[in-house]
Amino acid sequence: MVGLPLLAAVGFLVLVPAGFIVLAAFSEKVPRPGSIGLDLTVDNFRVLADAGVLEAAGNSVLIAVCATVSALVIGGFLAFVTARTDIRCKSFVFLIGLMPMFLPSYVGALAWAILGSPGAGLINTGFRDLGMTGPVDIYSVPGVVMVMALYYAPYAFLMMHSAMSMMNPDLEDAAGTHGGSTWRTVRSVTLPLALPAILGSGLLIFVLIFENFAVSQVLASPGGINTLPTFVYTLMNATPSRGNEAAAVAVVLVAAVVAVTLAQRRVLAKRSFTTVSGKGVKPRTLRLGRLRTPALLAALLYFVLSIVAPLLGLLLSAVRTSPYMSSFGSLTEPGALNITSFVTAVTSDAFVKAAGNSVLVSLLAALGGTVLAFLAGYVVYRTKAVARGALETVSMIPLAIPAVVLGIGLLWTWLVMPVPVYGTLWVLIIGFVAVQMPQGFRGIASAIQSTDRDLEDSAVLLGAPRLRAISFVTLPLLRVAVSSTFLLLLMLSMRELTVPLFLYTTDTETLSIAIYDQFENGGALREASATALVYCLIMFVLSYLPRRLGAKKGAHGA
Amino acid sequence: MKVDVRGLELAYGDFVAIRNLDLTIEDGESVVLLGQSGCGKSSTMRCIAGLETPTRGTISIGDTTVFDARHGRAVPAYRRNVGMVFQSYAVWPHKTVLENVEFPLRMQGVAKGDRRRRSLEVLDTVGLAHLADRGASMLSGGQMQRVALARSMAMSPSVLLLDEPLSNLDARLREDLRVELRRIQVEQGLTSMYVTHDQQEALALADRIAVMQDGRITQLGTPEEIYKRPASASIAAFLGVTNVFEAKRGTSERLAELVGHGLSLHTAHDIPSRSASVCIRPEDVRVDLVDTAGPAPAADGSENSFAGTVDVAVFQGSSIRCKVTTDGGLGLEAVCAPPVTGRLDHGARVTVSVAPGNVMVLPETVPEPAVTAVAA
Amino acid sequence: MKVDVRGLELAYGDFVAIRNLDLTIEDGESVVLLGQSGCGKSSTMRCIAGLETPTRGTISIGDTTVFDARHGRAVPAYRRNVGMVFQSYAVWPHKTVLENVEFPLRMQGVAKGDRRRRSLEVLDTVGLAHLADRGASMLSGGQMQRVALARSMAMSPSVLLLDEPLSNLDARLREDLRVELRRIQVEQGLTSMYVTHDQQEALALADRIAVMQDGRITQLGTPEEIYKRPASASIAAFLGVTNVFEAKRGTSERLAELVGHGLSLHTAHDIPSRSASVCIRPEDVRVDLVDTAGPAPAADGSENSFAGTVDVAVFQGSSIRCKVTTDGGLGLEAVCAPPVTGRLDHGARVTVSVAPGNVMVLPETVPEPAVTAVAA
Amino acid sequence: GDLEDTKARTAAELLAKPAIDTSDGLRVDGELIADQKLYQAARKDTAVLYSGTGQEAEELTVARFEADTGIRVRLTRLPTNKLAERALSEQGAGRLKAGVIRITDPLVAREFAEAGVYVPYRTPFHDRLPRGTALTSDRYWAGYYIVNAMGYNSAVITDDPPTGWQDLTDPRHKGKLGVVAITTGGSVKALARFQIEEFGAGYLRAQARNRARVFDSTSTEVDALARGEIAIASLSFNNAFAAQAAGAPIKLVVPEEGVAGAPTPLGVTEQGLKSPAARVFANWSVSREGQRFAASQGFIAARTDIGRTRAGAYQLPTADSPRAHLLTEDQMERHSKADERVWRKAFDHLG
Ligand SMILES: Nc1ncnc2c1ncn2[C@@H]1O[C@H](COP(=O)(O)OP(=O)(O)OP(=O)(O)O)[C@@H](O)[C@H]1O
Ligand SMILES: Nc1ncnc2c1ncn2[C@@H]1O[C@H](COP(=O)(O)OP(=O)(O)OP(=O)(O)O)[C@@H](O)[C@H]1O
Ligand SMILES: [Mg+2]
Ligand SMILES: [Mg+2]
Repeated sequence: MVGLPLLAAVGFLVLVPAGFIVLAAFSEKVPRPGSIGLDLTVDNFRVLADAGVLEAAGNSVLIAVCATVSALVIGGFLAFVTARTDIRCKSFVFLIGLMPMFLPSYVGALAWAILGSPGAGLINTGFRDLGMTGPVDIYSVPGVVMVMALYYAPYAFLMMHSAMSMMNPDLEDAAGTHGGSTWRTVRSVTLPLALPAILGSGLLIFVLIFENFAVSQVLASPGGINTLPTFVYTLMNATPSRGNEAAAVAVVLVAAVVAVTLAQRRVLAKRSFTTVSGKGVKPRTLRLGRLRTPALLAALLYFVLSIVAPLLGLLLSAVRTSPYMSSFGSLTEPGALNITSFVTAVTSDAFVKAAGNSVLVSLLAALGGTVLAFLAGYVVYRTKAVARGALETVSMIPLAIPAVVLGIGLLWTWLVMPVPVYGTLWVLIIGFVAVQMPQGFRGIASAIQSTDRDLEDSAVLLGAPRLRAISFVTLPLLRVAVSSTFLLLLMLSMRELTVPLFLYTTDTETLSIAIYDQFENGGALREASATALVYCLIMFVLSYLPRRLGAKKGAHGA
Repeated sequence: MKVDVRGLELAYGDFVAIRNLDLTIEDGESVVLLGQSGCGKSSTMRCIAGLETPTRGTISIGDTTVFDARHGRAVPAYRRNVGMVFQSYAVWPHKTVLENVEFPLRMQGVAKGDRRRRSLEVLDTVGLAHLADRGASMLSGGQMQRVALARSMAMSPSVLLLDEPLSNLDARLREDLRVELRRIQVEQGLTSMYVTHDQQEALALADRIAVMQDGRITQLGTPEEIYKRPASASIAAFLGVTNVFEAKRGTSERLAELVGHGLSLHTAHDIPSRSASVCIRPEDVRVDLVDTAGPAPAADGSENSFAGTVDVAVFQGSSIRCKVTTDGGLGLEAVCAPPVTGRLDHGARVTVSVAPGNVMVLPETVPEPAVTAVAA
Repeated sequence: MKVDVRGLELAYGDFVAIRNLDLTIEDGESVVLLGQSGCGKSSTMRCIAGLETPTRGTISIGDTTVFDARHGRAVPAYRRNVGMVFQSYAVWPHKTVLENVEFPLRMQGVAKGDRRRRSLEVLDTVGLAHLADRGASMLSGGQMQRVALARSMAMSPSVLLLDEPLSNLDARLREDLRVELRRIQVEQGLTSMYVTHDQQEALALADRIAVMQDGRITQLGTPEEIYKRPASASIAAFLGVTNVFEAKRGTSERLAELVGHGLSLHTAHDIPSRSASVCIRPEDVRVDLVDTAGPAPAADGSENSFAGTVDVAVFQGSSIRCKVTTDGGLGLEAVCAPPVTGRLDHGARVTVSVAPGNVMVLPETVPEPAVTAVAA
Repeated sequence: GDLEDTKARTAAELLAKPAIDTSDGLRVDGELIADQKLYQAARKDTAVLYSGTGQEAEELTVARFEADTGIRVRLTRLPTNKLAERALSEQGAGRLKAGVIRITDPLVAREFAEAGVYVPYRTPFHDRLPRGTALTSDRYWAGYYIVNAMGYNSAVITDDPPTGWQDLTDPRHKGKLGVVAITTGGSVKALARFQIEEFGAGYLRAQARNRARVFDSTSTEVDALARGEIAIASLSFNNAFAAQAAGAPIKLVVPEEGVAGAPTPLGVTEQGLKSPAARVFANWSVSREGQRFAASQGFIAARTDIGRTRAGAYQLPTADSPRAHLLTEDQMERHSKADERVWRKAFDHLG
């Protein structure tokens, strides 16, 4: 009943822009509003046979696979220790898992370039100060993989955290009494039960890394490593822009992601992952014993690599009067440091306005996105609506389309729509909701799969209309997942760069654009670093919002 | 309200869990659903409650047709006013005990104070008033089950479905709640359907018993009817009649020849010409120690009486359940009072006897009805 | 292996669920834990299995101390080789039935082919071999329970803990599995601990029964002992002795005066001078219709015999359970065979009689032992 | 706001404030930019500018314009290709907001002209633009040229500083050389054309042999140079100049052989014709003041009659100098495909 209207809504948000792109992929010219021609062709797909594309694709796959696995390991580890064990400083470790979200991957990459470049990287400079040769080269495949993993691990963390915090310990206890050691229990019960979350976040992360341009640009290109995102970027940046070919690449990616989504659906459909049942969910934490301290140390290592070191790098480049530093000793010279860049950064009208826009847009987009994702997740995994398969696929499509390409699709869509949203903040909000549909959907869907439907059905039998039952039983049970999803979408919206680039105007400029512009300027590294730090601070403060919601009283949860 | 189920069919994917099920529960009646594990009891309840969408058939509650596959009609679950105690309890782990029980009253718009009072009353009935403010996931298994029960009782539904609501409770509590349930049911004229594996419970609660086998109802009758005249040998076996033997008509119409034993039993019932089974309730098998001075078995020709040896005897409180193998090789199970002198132990020599009236003659299974033209 | 629990105490937050519990299960013995809902049975099992950390006491299995609060020693659950069937089943929903059962064998490093064979064997025992490849969440309640049981049986543990493993099964299956369990237990000399609310089950499976009340063991003995000589009136009541009356010593040492009834009962037991309870098993109450030609009650002075009226009578298959109020106002419950002629119905006039040997005299509760110096 | 003040101050540091006379229309540095009627109308109006050039450079230009004229500008900055997509789409949907658009690619300008984004417009100073140089249309013109020259990190290379293009192939800088990918934009194409024409394709290969690090964007290259990650590079002059002004230890080199430049087209839209402020901005950008300000930012001014204007310590050649190798629209069309192939082959670069 609710399936079809919802499919229509999501389809409208997602399919119309995607439709433009498919059209572009098969057109000779870019089909813009006002000049939509039907000069169809398949020539655009020839680009896939372009020399070097295969090598680039190979590199991208290698990087994406390694980084996805690493991100899953990091995120899974943090999620497990915070949701299920008695690790020391639990709430701080939770923050550790979350915080890299505040650092957009391109800022993280730049920070790591500052830290780890083979020539002038701070780490190498430090080593040289100590009389050793600088051993670190971030401009390498391992370097790119590390940075990608560091900044995508929070996705895995957030999604798995909600899955793991809802697990019924009886299921694990059963493994314990049947001879499974802690590790084997985790491997054969805990992790498999979190499979929807693992596969879901793995799929997300893989595709996002595969398409990530910023990190490739900053870290891979200087090292002479070609990647597919750079290739798509080149296509889009060619003059005149080769949008049709980029769209063709996007169509191939969409096909791949649809296939992967279907495969994932098949894997998950065979089994059930219900962990919260009406026979009770007794909150119980695992004792780490001797591992308590090592686990904390591991989390701290991640914290240092993803947050502390990069922020210190940025801080140093924000307060250093000269971007060049021959040795750490030179910092003690008079006039080497000052903080004017911060003052410049935060006092400007433009900054204040952009910050305001960003916060407003992000909050609304995260809210809208969470609601939509919940509805879609619910319809797909709890109802027998005919449309549910289609709904899931459609929800995942934005993931497949590189943001640059999707941005154009959204631009076309909202230019031709006879509703006056273009040029306002609304168009950004709508765009963000569409772009982030996959992230929201996966986050919630995996949680829905883990609650026993009897719980909700019993409320219905006790006289509650379905919606009431959802709000009384299902939503509160999914509290952790819903608030994590909200947080995820909030952060993503704060960071979203490519889509607003096509949709913003001076009045609706967002912080991410302001910062990107500063970094893009070249030479404004000081101000850019300062602004980036302030930006991280804002995200940090914002992130308290959903955590307040999530941390409310309750018998179980984070 | 009267519940009427016609031609019900439910499939989980390819697996057909309920096939062509007909069942009527009269207004105010309590029907107990008996059947072996996996035969489709919970599924039937879920259909009546509106939680599953059957593939065929109609369901009506009172005068309303709440489901009709042919006309695509399906009243949503929350408007059926059907209460259900789930086999999986479905207690909400994130709420307190009281919040769980108050919920249906809140849905009915009962004012706060009143709601609390009534909920506490019900909780008191199930013996949990002192845990009202405890989180519902911090309870023992039996306590959770009682919360689930209380929640449905608080709702005052027009039809109450109970899926093994007392399975985790101790005998005494169970008996108390059983009496309480029966009282409420009779007092409020509540139509109810009950799944239990406990025969005592079935007998105590049922106006009628519906025996379910393989997704359909094979016998429906009062407890005494079902107990005294099971419709088939498989039903008899299910009801605890352990002595079931394949038989054919012997030299007389009332002499059953046990297939594979070379033994015959006198019976007071007619034996059909096609194959049948004879069933003897363990309570109807009399066991006497051979060296006892008890009254000898009646020696008239119609009495079945065999010498045998005790294989195993289990003390059951007020009675003893023992397995005896007759010298002719027939294994018989018997439940009898402890002998006044001597002990019924492994190896003891005994005489077993069964009155012909207690030798039941039944078909193997209840024949599948020709599929009625429901789909037509 | 022998299990020895000394001075166990477990607290959930502020709530003390187990207090100073002592229990020894001999090697190869099967102890059934009886006790009312919420008394701490599951908690005790979880402590033995190593799933909860007690606040006090020691637990040893065989020669190994697996838990000692004072020395901070705690062997992790997976190294105790203790099998457990959970009250909540805890069947892994993401695995197939077979995978569930294979798990413990995999943990023991059994080779693949062997593992499969053995698992299928166990599944066959519980009657689920045909569902081996079904996802474990697509089962009925009873089927899940059997998967949980099979999983623990496959493990061949040194100690097996079973928390109401058969509560959702029908009588017949239950009996089969009960026999099977007992066979395995005896054959393998398995030490086991069993929670059940079914008295029949308790009697059939137990070498000894441990009665648990309020977090401690109040009586431990063979089924016959417990049944014949409950240690207190509350235990008797729990065991289904519904006729419990407060009493004091009357005119003779063997005459109990029922407090508040002005009635006296002859008993074959001595009555202590302090307050006590008299308990009469319903099976020991004889009910005779007044107008029946049955043998009149023995008229010797020591027989307790009263005239009364039937309040309610429930048909229970082989017997009838009825409530009789004597003309003196005493309510008595009785379980008796159906009378040969006439019907025991509401309002029927009867004579009830109880032999003095069946009038038990018991203390109200088992006195709490002076706390032994465990913590010292 | 404060930022505007800061920017205006920075602008004033680059080039001293001009003489402004508003007694009869707007006259800056002696040139009449708007008559009284237009000027009065423009003061009540806001110019909407879409720009594809660097944020910093455009913001300074806008601040300077606002300080000169008191007319407000709303700037939307986007990378050229995205800007093109935006403008063409908005135009198609009839919702184009911009009055003036500045981009970095002549071929895009041509597309704009064809699509009717740019409309014919002549500033009062159009006659002063050198005839037949870079761009050929009545709908857009070259505002200035983005220059590619050389630069080095003066903290890393302290002795024997580089002076000419051949230093890029000097083995002493092996692994310390940076170049920007040709796919990045018009000015890099101009550089490639210049290098191939002047030194032959072998020169590109020589750079590659020197293990040149290829950057995907101008800014990351300049950052890398500033941090000493690379020591020497061919780079975007005005980016590096701004970085130097911000304190980076970068020194620029304007080699004897000359520098490469690509035009940045500017044009007015339908909307711009109706917007007095937009017209004044267009006029101003071709005025002596506008052109000198561009030159002071490190661009080559389109006009050649504005006198020598230094960018800080550097003096770029004027547009009519033989040392200014300016890519024309024609050349671009003819050579860019082939050049790109050669370049990519030389640097083994994907694209
Ligand atoms: N997580 C918990 N937090 C607080 N109290 C608890 C928790 N789990 C159980 N209890 C309480 O501890 C007591 C003992 O629980 P336990 O589960 O051992 O009972 P049980 O004897 O197994 O009962 P049942 O027969 O109903 O399963 C109960 O009163 C219960 O309410
Ligand atoms: N989700 C499902 N998918 C497939 N088959 C199912 C599913 N749920 C139940 N079944 C099957 O349907 C049949 C009937 O299930 P149902 O739960 O109604 O049994 P039941 O009579 O309640 O049994 P029990 O007494 O064991 O609870 C069983 O054989 C079961 O295996
Ligand atoms: Mg069931
Ligand atoms: Mg329990």
